[in-house]
Parts: sequence; C-alpha cells; structure tokens
Amino acid sequence: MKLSFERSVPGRRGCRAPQSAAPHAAIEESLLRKLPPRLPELSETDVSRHFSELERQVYGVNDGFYPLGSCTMKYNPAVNEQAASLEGFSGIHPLQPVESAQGAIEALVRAKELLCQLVGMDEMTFQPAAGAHGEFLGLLLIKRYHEERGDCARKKIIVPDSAHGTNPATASMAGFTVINIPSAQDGTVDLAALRAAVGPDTAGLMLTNPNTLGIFDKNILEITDIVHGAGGLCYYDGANMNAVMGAARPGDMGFDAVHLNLHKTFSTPHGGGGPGAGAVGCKECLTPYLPNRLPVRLADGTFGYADSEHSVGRMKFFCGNFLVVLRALTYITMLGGDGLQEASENAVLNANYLRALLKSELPAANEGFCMHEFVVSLESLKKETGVSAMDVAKSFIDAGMHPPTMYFPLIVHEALMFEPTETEGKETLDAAAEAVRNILARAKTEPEALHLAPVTTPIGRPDEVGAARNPILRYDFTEADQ
Amino acid sequence: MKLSFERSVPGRRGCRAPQSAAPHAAIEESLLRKLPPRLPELSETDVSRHFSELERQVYGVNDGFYPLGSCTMKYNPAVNEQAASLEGFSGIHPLQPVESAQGAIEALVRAKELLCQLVGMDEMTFQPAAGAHGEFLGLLLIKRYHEERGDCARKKIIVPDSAHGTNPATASMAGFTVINIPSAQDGTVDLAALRAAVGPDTAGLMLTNPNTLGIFDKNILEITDIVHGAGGLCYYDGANMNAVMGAARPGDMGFDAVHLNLHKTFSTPHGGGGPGAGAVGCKECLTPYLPNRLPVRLADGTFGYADSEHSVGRMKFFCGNFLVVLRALTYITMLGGDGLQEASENAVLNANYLRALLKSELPAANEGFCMHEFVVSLESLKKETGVSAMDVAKSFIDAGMHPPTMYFPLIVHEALMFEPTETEGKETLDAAAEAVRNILARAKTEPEALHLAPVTTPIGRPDEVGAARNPILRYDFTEADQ
Amino acid sequence: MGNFLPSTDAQCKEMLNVIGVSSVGELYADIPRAMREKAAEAVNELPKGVSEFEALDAMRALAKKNRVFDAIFRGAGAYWHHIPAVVSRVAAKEAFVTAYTPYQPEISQGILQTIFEYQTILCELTGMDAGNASVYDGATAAAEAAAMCRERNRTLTLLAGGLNPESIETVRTYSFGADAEYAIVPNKEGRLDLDALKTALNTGVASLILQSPNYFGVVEDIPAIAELVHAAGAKLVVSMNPTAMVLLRSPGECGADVAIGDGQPLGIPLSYGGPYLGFMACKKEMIRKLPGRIVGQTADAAGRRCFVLTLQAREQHIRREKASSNICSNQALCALTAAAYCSAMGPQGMGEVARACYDNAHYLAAKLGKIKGFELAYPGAPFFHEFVTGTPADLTERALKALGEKNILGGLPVEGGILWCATERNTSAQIDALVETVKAVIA
Amino acid sequence: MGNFLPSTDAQCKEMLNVIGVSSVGELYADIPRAMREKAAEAVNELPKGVSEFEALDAMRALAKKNRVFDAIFRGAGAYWHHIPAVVSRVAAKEAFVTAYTPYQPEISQGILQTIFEYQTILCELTGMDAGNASVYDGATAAAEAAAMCRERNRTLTLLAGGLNPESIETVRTYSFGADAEYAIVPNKEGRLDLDALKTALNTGVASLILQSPNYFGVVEDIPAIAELVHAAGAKLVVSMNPTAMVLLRSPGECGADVAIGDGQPLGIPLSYGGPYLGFMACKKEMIRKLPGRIVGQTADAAGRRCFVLTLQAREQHIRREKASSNICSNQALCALTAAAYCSAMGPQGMGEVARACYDNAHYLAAKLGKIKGFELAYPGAPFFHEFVTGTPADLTERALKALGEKNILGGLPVEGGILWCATERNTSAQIDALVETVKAVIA
Ligand SMILES: Cc1ncc(COP(=O)(O)O)c(C=O)c1O
Ligand SMILES: Cc1ncc(COP(=O)(O)O)c(C=O)c1O
Repeated sequence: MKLSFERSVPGRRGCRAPQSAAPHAAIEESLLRKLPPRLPELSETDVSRHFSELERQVYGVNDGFYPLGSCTMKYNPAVNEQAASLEGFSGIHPLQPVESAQGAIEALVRAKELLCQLVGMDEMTFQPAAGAHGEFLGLLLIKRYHEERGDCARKKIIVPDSAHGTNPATASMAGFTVINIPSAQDGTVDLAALRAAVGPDTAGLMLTNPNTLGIFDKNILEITDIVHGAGGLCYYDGANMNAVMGAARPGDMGFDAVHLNLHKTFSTPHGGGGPGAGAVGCKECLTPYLPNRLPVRLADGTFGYADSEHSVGRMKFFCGNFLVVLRALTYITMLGGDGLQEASENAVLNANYLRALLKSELPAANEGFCMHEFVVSLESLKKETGVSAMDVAKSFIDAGMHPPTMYFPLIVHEALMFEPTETEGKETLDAAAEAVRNILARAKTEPEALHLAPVTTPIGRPDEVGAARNPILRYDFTEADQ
Repeated sequence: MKLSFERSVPGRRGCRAPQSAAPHAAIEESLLRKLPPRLPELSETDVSRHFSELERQVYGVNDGFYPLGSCTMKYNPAVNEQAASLEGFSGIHPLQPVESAQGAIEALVRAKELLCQLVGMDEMTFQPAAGAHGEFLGLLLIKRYHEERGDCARKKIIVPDSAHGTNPATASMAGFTVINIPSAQDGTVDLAALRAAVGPDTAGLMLTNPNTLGIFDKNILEITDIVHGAGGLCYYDGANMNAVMGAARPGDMGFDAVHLNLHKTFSTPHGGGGPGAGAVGCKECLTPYLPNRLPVRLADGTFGYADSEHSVGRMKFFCGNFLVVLRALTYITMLGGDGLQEASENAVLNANYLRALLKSELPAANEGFCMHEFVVSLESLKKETGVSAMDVAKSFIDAGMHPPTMYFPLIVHEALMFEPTETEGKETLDAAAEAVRNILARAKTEPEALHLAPVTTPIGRPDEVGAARNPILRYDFTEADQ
Repeated sequence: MGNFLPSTDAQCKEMLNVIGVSSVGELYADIPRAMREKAAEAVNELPKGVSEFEALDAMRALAKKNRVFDAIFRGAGAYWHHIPAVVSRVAAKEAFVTAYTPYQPEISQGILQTIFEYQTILCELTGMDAGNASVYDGATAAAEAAAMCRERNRTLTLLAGGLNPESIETVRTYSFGADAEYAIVPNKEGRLDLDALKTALNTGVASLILQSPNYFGVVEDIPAIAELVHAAGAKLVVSMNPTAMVLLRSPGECGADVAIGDGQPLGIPLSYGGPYLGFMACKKEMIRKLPGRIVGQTADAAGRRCFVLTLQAREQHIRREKASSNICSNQALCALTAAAYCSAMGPQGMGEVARACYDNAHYLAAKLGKIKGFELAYPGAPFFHEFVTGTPADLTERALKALGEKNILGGLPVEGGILWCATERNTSAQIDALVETVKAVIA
Repeated sequence: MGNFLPSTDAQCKEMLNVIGVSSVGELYADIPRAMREKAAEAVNELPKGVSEFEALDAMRALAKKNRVFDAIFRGAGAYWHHIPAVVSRVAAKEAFVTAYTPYQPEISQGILQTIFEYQTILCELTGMDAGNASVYDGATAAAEAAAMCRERNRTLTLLAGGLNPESIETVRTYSFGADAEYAIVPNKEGRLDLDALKTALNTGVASLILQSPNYFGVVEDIPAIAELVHAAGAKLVVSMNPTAMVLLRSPGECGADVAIGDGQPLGIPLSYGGPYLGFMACKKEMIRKLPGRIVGQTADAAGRRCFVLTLQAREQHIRREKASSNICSNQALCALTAAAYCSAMGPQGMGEVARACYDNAHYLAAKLGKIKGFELAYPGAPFFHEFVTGTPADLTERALKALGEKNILGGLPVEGGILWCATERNTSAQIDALVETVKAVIA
C-alpha cells in the first residue's frame, strides 16, 4: 500500500492550529529553518483512510490467538483504556504541585503496595519504562549495594544460557562481565556449574523462574542460597510472573530485586512494541538505592515523593510510564488477589493442555509439566522433511493465527515457544492444535509448499537479508520525483 | 463467519455486574421469567474478536470512496465524536432540571439559530430522529395549519415522481392523498402539470431542490408561487442541502417548512443506518404547531423550553437525538458560515468534475451542470451488452470503492447516482472515473464476468429473492443442537 | 475552513478546466441571482470558522455548564446503567460508525450480521418470533405498533394509563396524522383498571398498548389483560424495559402479539435523551406488518451463508405511498451497541444487573417508605426498579433540592408524588446517603 | 473474578483430564510447598476482585483527586498541546493497541509501515539520515546517545548546562552503569559558555550533548558549537523540541551528528509524565551504532515492497552481552501517534502551531517582563516558547498560588526564577488573565 508521502498532495492541508491573537513576533533570520520538512500533506479524510488501511494489515490480540511465547499476549480489558483516558490522569502535568496530583500519586502508591505484596518485596519504583529498563535499574541497585559496602571486586553477573537476551545485554550496560552458565539437561540451572561460577567476584545472578523453557526451577532456594552464600545478590526477571501469581513469590524464592513487565502480566496493551512499564521491586537492603521521586504515603495520610541520598539516580523523565501503571492498577483492582491467582492457574492450565494436545506430534523440549509456556523442538522434523520451525510458524499464519515465538530460547534447536495465556478458551487451543497437526501432516506430504508460507497475507516472506545489507530506513523523496 | 451464538460456550461468562449490598428481595414466583433468554455466552476476548472480525467485513467512509448518491457520505470529522463523548453531554439525564442542563439547552438553541439563519427559517425543532421523521412532522404542521384555519378540504399533497420514497410514504402517514406529478423532460418540475394539479384540495407540495437528479430547479420561485397561490404550503426535503449552503436558502425559495438531515449535510456519522437527526425548521406561520419542549433563549439570558397549546404534539421521547445535534453543532462551529459555503461549492465542483470525466462514456440523465450529485443511465449499455447498472455497481466494489446508488431515482432507467461530496480529493475522483472506464471496457469484452461481480469480497451476490420468499430473521437454535 | 476540503487551489483550477467553466459560480447558474446573493449574505453573518481546537473548546465549555450528578435515582424512560468498556469500544469502531445502511451486502456483512444477531437477541428477550432492525425510540415504537395493528374495521388504539406519558403523546401525534382514534384506559391503584378495560374493548379496537412495568414502576398482570384483549379480537402490544425482561416474564410468555420498548438500558448512555433505540418484535403472523429495516439470512451462489436487507416490499423506497411506514434511517448503531452489550454481559451478567436493580430498588423503597411523606403510593403492588412515593409537592421540592446539593439527582416529580428508580449503579452507600438526606429534610 | 477466564468449570475438567492430572495444583508440583502456601496467603490478603464498574469507579475517584488546570503555562519537558481528534482515534485502533513488536512482518505491515513513516518524518524534522523506532523518552535518548558516541579512546561525555536537569540525571545514572565519565559545561547568561566548552574539549571527549532551545528556553548557537566540537574530534548530540524544529534550524542543518529529544509534543497527552516518546536520529555514518528497533524497506519474493525490522545484529536478542543497548519493548504506539500527528497536521498545520507557540510566548514574555520582579532573566537571548523570569522565591510562591486559585498552572520555579511556557493552546485571553493575576499579586 501507499506510504503517507505517496498519498501527499502539494498544498493540501490538514488540521489547522488556532490563530494566535498575539502580535507576530520577530525572529532572527539566522535562526530560521531553511528547508521545510517534507511532511505528508493530507486531508483528515486521507489520514483516516491511511491508518484504517494500515490497521487492516495488522494482526492483534483482537484478531485471534497470539501465543507468542515470553510475551504474554493476553487479552487486555477494554476498561484499562477507559481508565487511562480519564482527563484527571491524561490531562495533568508531571511537574504540577504534589497537592494537585494526589490521585496520581495515590495510584502509584496503591499499585506499588499491591505489587510488593504479590511478589514479596519491600519497596517498588515505577520509573523504568520496560522490562529491560527495569533490569538495568536492578543491576545498578546491586552495583551500588556492593560499592557502598566497599565490596568493589564484584564485577561479574551470572546468567544462564536460557536467559532472555536483555539479561546479558543489561549486565554489560551496567558495567558487569557476563558469566554464562549452561543449563542442566532438564533445562534448569546446573547447580554444579553455578557453584563453580560463584566466588568473591560475583556481583549477582539474573534469573527468570519459570525460565524461558517454561520450567519452574525446583532448586530455586538452593540456587539463591548459593549466590547469597558467595556474597552475591539475586535478580529476578519477572517477565514470566504470569505463571506464578499466588503460587510463588520471588521474594520467597530468595530474590533481592525483581522487575515486573506490567505490559505482560498486568495486562496493559503492547502497542505494537510498547510502551510498557518495568516496575522494579526490591528488598530492604536495596531500597536506599532506588531512584528518587519515590511515591510514598505520608504520615498525614496524603501522598508525596521521597528521595534518598544513596539513590543510583534517575532512569528517565518524571515518574515513568504513568498511564501504563494506571492500566495495571485498574486490572489488579478488578481481578483482586483471587483473580490474579486464578489468572496464573489458568495460564498454566492452558499451556499444559495445549502441550498435551501436541505431545504426540511435537517433542517438548523437556519432561514433566510446564508452567505458562512451553517450548518444542522441530529439529527432527527439520532433518526428516526440511521443514523448519520458521516454515511451521509461517504456516500458522495461513491458519489464521499468530505464530509462536521462533528460535528462542537459543539453547533449543528449531524451537517454537507457545504461551497461550489464560484469556484463551479451550476451543481456541483445540483449533491451534488442529492447525499444528495439519501443518505437520503437510510437512510430510508437501514440504516445499510450507517453505512458501504464508500465502494468505498481502505480502510473502520479505527479504530480510537484503534489508540489512542495503538498509533503506526512510522514504526517498527523489524516487517520487522521477 | 460465525454468529455470536455459534461462538457461545455454555456457562462461559461475560462482564459481571456489581453485587448489590442490598438484601435479596423476594419476587412473586408467577412474575418470574420461565425460559432464560438464550443470549451468547462469551468472554470479553470473544466479544473483542467477534466484533473486530465483523468490522473487517464492513466498508466505511474510512475505507475509501463512498459516492452513494442522496446519502451525502462525506467524511465526518473525528472531533464530532470527541465532543459527543464529553461526559457533560453523554452523562446527563433528559429529565434533569433545566438549571442543571443549561449547556445542553444552549447547544440546542445555538444549533437552531445557526441553522435557521442558514436555511432562512424562523424557528426549528430537533425532535425528529431522521429525515423521514422530519418530513412527517413537517406535513403534520401543514395539516394542523389548514385545520386551524378551518380549511379542511385540503387533503392532497403533491409530490414529483422524482421524489425520494419517504416523501409519498410520509404524505400517506400524515393522512394525505398523494398526487404524483411527472417531471418535465429536463427533470425539473413540469409547471403545467403542477398548475393542473393544484387546487382548493391542495394541502401542499413536497419538493427537494436540487432534486434527486441533482438539478437545481430554476423555476423554484414560480413553483412555490403556484402552490401558495392555490392556498397550499411548500415543504422542502432538505436531504440535498449539501449542494446549496450559502448559495440558496429554502426560505428564500418560498418554502414554509424544511427538514435537514443532520447526518448528511452536517456531518454526523451514518452508523450503518442511523442514528440521524431530522431537524425541522419553519416559517412563522407554522411555528405555533411545532412540538413542545422547544429549546429557547429566555429573557434573562438562561435557556429553557417553551410549549405551545397549538402544538401538533410530541414526535418521540425527550429532545430528539441530542448527541447527533451536538455533533452537527461542533461541525458548524468549526466550519463557520464561510466553511459551510465552501463545503457546498466543493461538493458541486466535485460532482461536476466526476460527471465531466464520465461524460464521454456514460450519458448523464440530464443536460447542463449538476449540483452535488448526478445520475447516469446505463440503459443503452444494458441493451448493447446485457450489463446492468447493478453489474456495474457491483464491479465498482471489485475496484475497491463503494458503489453509487442504484436504480434511483425511479424515473431514470438503469440509473446510477453519484454523490462524491466535498471531502474527496481530485485523485479519488480520477481513480473512480478510471474504474468506471475499465468496467465499461470489460462490459464490452467480457460481459458475463461482470454478472458475477464482486469477486474480491468474502461473499458473492446473495440470493435476495430467496431471502424474502423464505424469511429467516433470527438464528435458529435448534440448528445448533443437531 | 477546517481540514475537510482536500482540493488545493491548483487542483480546483484543473477541475474547473475539465468541466469547462472558470468558476464554481458558473455551476450555480440555475440559482436566481438575488437568491444567491441573499444566501451569501446570510452565511456571511454566521460566525467564521475556527480551528478544531477552538470548536472542541467551545463544546467543552458548554459541557461544563451541565451538571453531571454523582448518583442518579431518576428513570422514567432513561436509565443510568454501567456500560462495559468493551461495548463502547465496539460501538466506536470506525467502519461501524461511518458506513451507511447496508445496501451493498457484499461489503456490509459485518453490519448485516450484527443486526441479525440483534434481531435474534431481541426475540430471545421479548419471547417473540421476529424483530426489526430498530425504530427511533420507545415512543415511536408505540406509535408504529399502533399503526401495524390497525385493520380496516379495527382502528381504535387503546392506551394503558400506565404507558409513559411521552409515549402517549407520541401515539397521539401519529394518530393525528393517521386520522385514527385512540383512547386512554385509566389506571386504578397504579395498575390498569381491568373493569375500565373491559368497558373500552369493543369490536372497533385494534390494539391495547400496555407498559409493564408501567410508568409508575408497577408490574401489570399481562396474562389476564392478554386474555381480555384477545377475547375482544384485538391485539396486545406490550412495552417493556429490556432489563426487566431478563428477570420478569417476557411479553411473549405473557401472550403479547407485539413487544416494543426502548433499548437505551442496553449499553446506550443517557445522552440527554438521545439517540436511543426503539425496538419492535412480533409473532410470526405479523411479520409482514412490521415497519422498518429487517435483515434476513440467505446464501450466495456458492452456498455461503450471508445476510441481506429483506422484505423490502413493505418499505417506502419500493412501495412509496403504500408503504407500511416511512422510516428510512433508523438507529442502527444503537442496535449494534445493544447487541454488543447483551453479548458482553451474557445471560449471567444481565441476570445480575436485573437482580441488582430489583434488590436496590426494593431496598430503597423499604427505607424511603418508612419516612413520613415518602410512603409508597401503591403498597403491595409488585415493581421492578421504579416506584412512586406519595410525596406532597412542597416536600418533593425540598427533598429534591437537598439531594441536588449533595449532587444526587432524586426521583422525578409526577402526579401524586415522586417516581424513583434504582439500578445496579446505585450502590447501597448512595442509597443510604439519599435516605439520610431525605430524613434530614423531614427533621 | 473478572470476565477474562473463558474456560468454564466443565472445560477445565476436560482439560485437566487430557493433561492427566486432577487439579491445577499438581501442575505446580515443582514449587516447594511452603513457598506456595506463603504465596497463597499473600494473595489472600490482597483485596478481592470487583466488577468492571467498581474498578472503573475507583479509578474515577482517583482521577477526581487530581486537578485538571484550565490553563497550563508550564513546560520543562512536558508540553500542553492540542491533539487532533483523528490522531487519538488512530492511536486507539484496536489492532494497533493490542499487537506486539512486529516480529512477523507478513501480518504486521501496518505497524512496520507506520514506523517507517515515523522514521522518515523524524529524519525530515531533524535533518538527519536515519532514525530508530523509538527509545523510552528524551532523557534515555540522551543517555543512549552518550553511549553511541563513545569510542575506545573517547569516553568522556560533556553535558551542556542547559540540558534538562532530568536528562542530566539520567545520563549520570547510565554513566554509572557504563563506568564512564561525564562533565557538565556550565552556562553563561542562559546559554552554553563557549569558553568553558573550549576548555572542556580534549581528545578524550566523545560527545557534547546540547539542548536547544535549552532548558531555560534559550536557543543556543548550535553551528558555532558544532564547529568547536567537531574541531576537537568529538560528536555533537543535539536535543531539540520537535515543535521548535518546524520553525527553527534543525539539528541536521546546524551540523549535529545525532539528534534526540522527546516526541511528547507530537500528539501525546501530558499523562503525568508518561508514556512519552524518545527519538533518536543520526547521520549515515552512525546508523549501525543506533540502539533500538529500526524498520527497513525490502521486498518479498514477488517483488512487492514491504517493511521489516532490520539491522538486528545490533540488538540484544542476537548479540546478547555485546549488544549496543538492551532495549526491547520501546514506545511504538507513541511513535505511531507522533506519525499520525505529523500526518494530520501536515507541514502547514505544524508550522502554524510552532508560530503560535512562538508568538504567544513572546507576547507573554513582553507582558510579564514589564512587571516588577518578573523581568526576563536573559533579556535579548532568543527563545522559542519557554523563558525564565528572574523572580525572587517569595514572589514566585505568591504568584503561583494566586494563579492556582484561578485554576491556572503557572511556570515552574527554577533556580533564579520561574520557567514559563506558552503554546498554541494558551489563548491571549488566558495570557491576559495570567498577567492580570500576577499584577494583582504585586500590587
Ligand atoms: C524473559 C524476558 N525478560 C525480559 C524481557 C524484556 O522486557 P521488555 O521488552 O519490556 O524490555 C522480555 C521481553 O521480551 C522477556 O520475555
Ligand atoms: C432525498 C431524501 N429525502 C429523504 C430522505 C430520508 O431521510 P432519512 O433516511 O434520514 O429518514 C433521504 C434519505 O435517504 C433522501 O435521500
């Protein structure tokens, strides 16, 4: 379809600004922009149609099953959006006086109290804008903790090889050396490897539990003990919290800090890639290092902010992605403790059900039960038929569903990772299993066809290699002029 | 696609109501419903997906060109919706005290003052919910007018054969006999026929000008004079007002009453068939008969309602489709007098341009220029190739556009009626003309193919005859049980 | 002004060239010059256009002049319910909002199917066989029902005294148009006086239009009334609040021939009275007398199920002066909204709403009824979520004023007292606050 | 609780059967029993679930505790602009809202194309060659820019004294992580002190991060600074308000290597500070150092133009600990919103907004500046839509309080005075009211 620039008509105009009644003020010529930006020149009709057409080329959770593993693509209640669009929230300035923003600060405090209780932490900040941002803050807390204790040799962060890419990337950003440890055969942390890795240079461990294979590491207390025993701290990547609300608290597992992806577990929509929010909770030992402007309940019953001179500093502007937190609070308020627990239970139920349906066809990457997601390996299918995980995933599109996550975690070959979430009904899971069965049957009879999937979409598979080799990152206006 | 009833899962539940803290009150057994209604049992996920899928099967103005003649499918500014959803409008009760609804009544009064000025009327009511409803009120005003003057023999309403179907239907509903008069060769009112038709039994004339052929009747003053001369009154069907804002006022043409389709000219969205609003304006002679609860500006500067003992009575609940009027007011406020005039000018320009582009291919139903819409006849095409107006219209769908109105007005054979509206750009009109040219070319080379159009839609042409012969007007639950 | 004229000056010029004129003015040549000048002058006197921001700001300023009450205890035809967020989102979907009547079924299945679902839901709620795609509102539904029941020799419409007075007025207006007769059958102790009904029923009676729960909140004895009406050879039209239908016996179960009402409680905001949703449903025998759009199921040539506007031979665009009604544009988006509401709530959710309305109203009635001057006007009469207290006029005024000061909209003053309403939105805290306020007025 | 668990009890049982367990509890067998019990206890102590209506009502009650000002004259990183209604509608389209990162291009072209359009718009505004799909906000954009400019032997980041203090703090935090150095180059009379800059520039300097118009509203002499910075072999990062870019010389025109900032003024509501939109754009040479998602154009096998996430070799999911940044989720919907805003306003509309901001701010400055105690702190320094008056602390407090009483949010107290802002939304009536109120305080 056309780009907005290709719909543009020279001289056509869009929305008008109010004319200022103020006198035209002079501007020094040298300050003035010379080349006007070539923005699209569209009428409102054009804008409406352009974005309607674009939306029709997007598959959202509202279009069907979206089992994108590790991303918790649950259905997000419409009421979240209504709450976030209340003018009392969307129309207030971040720097307006605290007395005039009591409701906003109270919302932050309430959200923090509820979430701290849920994950077993003592304090929480909402400044980080996403999970990775939260991880970064978490590691800075750990860094500052060791520093303040004069424990300056602790420069290493241990990360299992099953970890999400943000974990090692974050550790690097925080100035640590990353120690990757291999997983045990069953996908859990290899305790021996962990014991071997820890030492006086250990700053901490980053772990997600359930991990990216969807396994709850039953040795979790031992793991955190080993790290603590060596003087390190434990950081919990909470991206998979949707499995264990009401079933296990990171705080009780022995973690010292945690981030929660509010846009995953707490049902704020994903927006095509964001915005999210990466709430960071911690135990008392780390509290002093949290960013300033910490929302607090004051002695007189009002709400305000607290600063600490030990803070690692600010993570971004203002109080984080406020409206995302507000959506999460709406969700938590509606579900309540009981509802959150049920949500996790159903997420786990759904994942195990789908896994059971697929078991005979697709070898799961591990034994036993899974938590809210599971990984299958198509390695043998690939060997037998030449059909790859990618081919199967793309064929899923032709069946009217969003593919599972492909090729993650990296430790499983030809991996597909399914996370159905609790908001899907049995019939959707049945249909998904049926679709996989059909695809696998076709893989045997007509493997070439699957290499071409999807065929029901406006475009086929794009040339991604070409895109990276010869990057075209913006519209080329000279093209149009020819 | 599935019906909601087919997505339903027994026992699945949707939105919860708040639990009442009041004690459970007893109900007499005999009052209780015996069979619970078989409503769909869906989760919110299901609801979101169901209606998303349904929306993907609707072509709206946001999807492209929609030249549905007589319906004025202009682009409706998004801001109208924002204004209508302000809680100060959407959250107020129609029977709350006048003092607590001053803004609402002021809105009605402002809208009425602006529109009266625009069409040259003295007073206006917003009670009618649509154009046809407005027509009905208009004729009741006329009926009461004659009655109150003791002029009881006036039982006939003259309607040209080019009129919209609502006109004669309304005249019947209002208890009049309809006198259809044929149009002159050029599509205007045949003055001789009109003169012959009027007499002491004439209650009035219903006319739209420009008429349904898109022609402004240049004899309009003579026409209204003839009717007035015979003692009748003149009613203006304002559905085509989009052609003449700032160019001609029904009041100045000699009309005594007029309805305006706010959902056409004044840019409130069509909602898949409604709601609209049929504001009725009239000259002073008819004012006493308007429905009660007439919004007025009071002497003290506040706003209230006025009643008249001569009123024909109430047309519906409360004050009409209030939020539709509010959207119209937003639109009028934004455009201003100058903008409304420009809108009409551009509507006329666009229609004449498209007509000119098509002239060589499609004989227009009349000579000269058109106003905001025009009618072409495919009679000769049909004779030559067997391709009907319907076939061409359906082929338009395959070209990605909404068809023009088909087979209306009835006086033109194989009619197609194009109303591009002012919110379309030249390139859209060029594309439409190109599409018509292609279709006509194909009509000559492969007429059979056009009988099968559209082919790019989820369904082909439905069996409408079968639908009417064997009406299935609701889902049959027994079907599902089998 | 505004951003709604895409054509640039250059494009306009090109277009004029193609048309073969030099200005738009030439296209208006058929309009008498003096008439044009007058019209131009008139628009010149209108305010000039402003930016979107300024227009919206003007509307915001108007909205602020209205009082949004914290709690509403007034019904009388417009009910304060919670609207699930997903319903509002569905009803705002751009294609639903901007399309028109689905004349082209191939690109309108989404709307047609929704209306078909709405019709089915309507049948289920009312206990009827078929429904139309909507009429303007509950009052015009009553007027249309009166018309559809008239026969050559039966033209008199009886209106129950408990019918909403605005519905009565509307039927009266339509009857004036139709040159048809109507008569009001009075109430006795808040309900239709069956003796008066018996007297009124004669061979000229086409129908009785009955509301239950009636305007005063009281549930009528529909089965008994149906028997009387049918025995006289007339039709029974029952107007019922759709929320009540989930809990109480439906019109169909009670023997009505036509069920009508206003669908506003089904997800449509109060909106100062409109747009709302008139619904009409009937027994099989009367289908071809139903006015308005009707959607039917059919199939395309490939046998795929699909939906179309059907039975159009009743309608104005085909039958013109012989049409059963002149209705054209209706309340389609409101019907879609109601379908979405019923789908989002489901039978359980709607049952809970109905039950909460019932319980809250009875709780309120029990508390209010104990206050001097606020005794129930019709003690012992069954009611759903509205009831009348027999409050004297001066006390009414004082009570409502005191409530207003607490930003509570109290009941509606009606003849003989106050008509109260409570819905699922009226929490018991609100009810208690109301009762305390009223008590304070008395004290 | 809530309507988000579609499975009925019967279905759950069927599913458990297929899995081969009798309860969900068995699936949690790997969790130590004591841990489970403690977690269950903890959720038990949380409030119970409520209906949607009650949850929304609770949020409404919170919203009411915030004050929505009638007029806002405060900026400092968050700007009060009109958002065209069509932009809000576009940004609320359900599929845009609910989809995630477009990992599957075949069913995500709508999002990918929007980001590609956004990147192009960004390049046009900033005068740069390439932009990314967004980072968290303007402050993290500064921190990321500092990181992308660092080289093996050039690690020192200079921060202009006029950089937003919250950006400075953020860069400082990130620097703590990176074990990298930073230094602040002080201002002189509201603008960067060029002599201090000269002194600070040495061969270890990686970049200077400069904001213009700076935090105090003053337009910096970017070309002169660019010359100095480049002469020292360092990179110049310029942070600029996107509204200002339409009127003033863009970072690219002025010689910046990287342009950053916060896109909030482009159609994103104030929202108590977030979500906003961090933007980053750079010259061709630095493209592969840009952090974050980037969308590129390519084609499918049939040669159809399409868009994909590209240059992923920089990113964490491929490069892990060697990635240029850890960013994963970003502010995609805000980028889409900004693209919709710029498309809806167009160059003319945005030009009008910029001009109205400029004129209104200068009008305000002229009026305020004449009041004793409200003289401009940097008279003669060019500014866009923010400026500082050199108001003493006690007067600041009194003036802001008086404005608050009129429901006007006055400027932000900063060191040495008050930082004011005016946008196209601040009508001259509002400005006059502000000035009158301030005058009354003085009198
Ligand atoms: C396991 C895990 N950790 C961390 C992240 C990073 O979260 P975010 O995308 O919010 O930065 C993700 C998200 O993709 C994840 O799945
Ligand atoms: C010329 C004309 N008159 C009257 C009407 C009836 O208006 P409404 O559909 O609002 O009842 C229409 C609408 O279709 C029309 O085009």
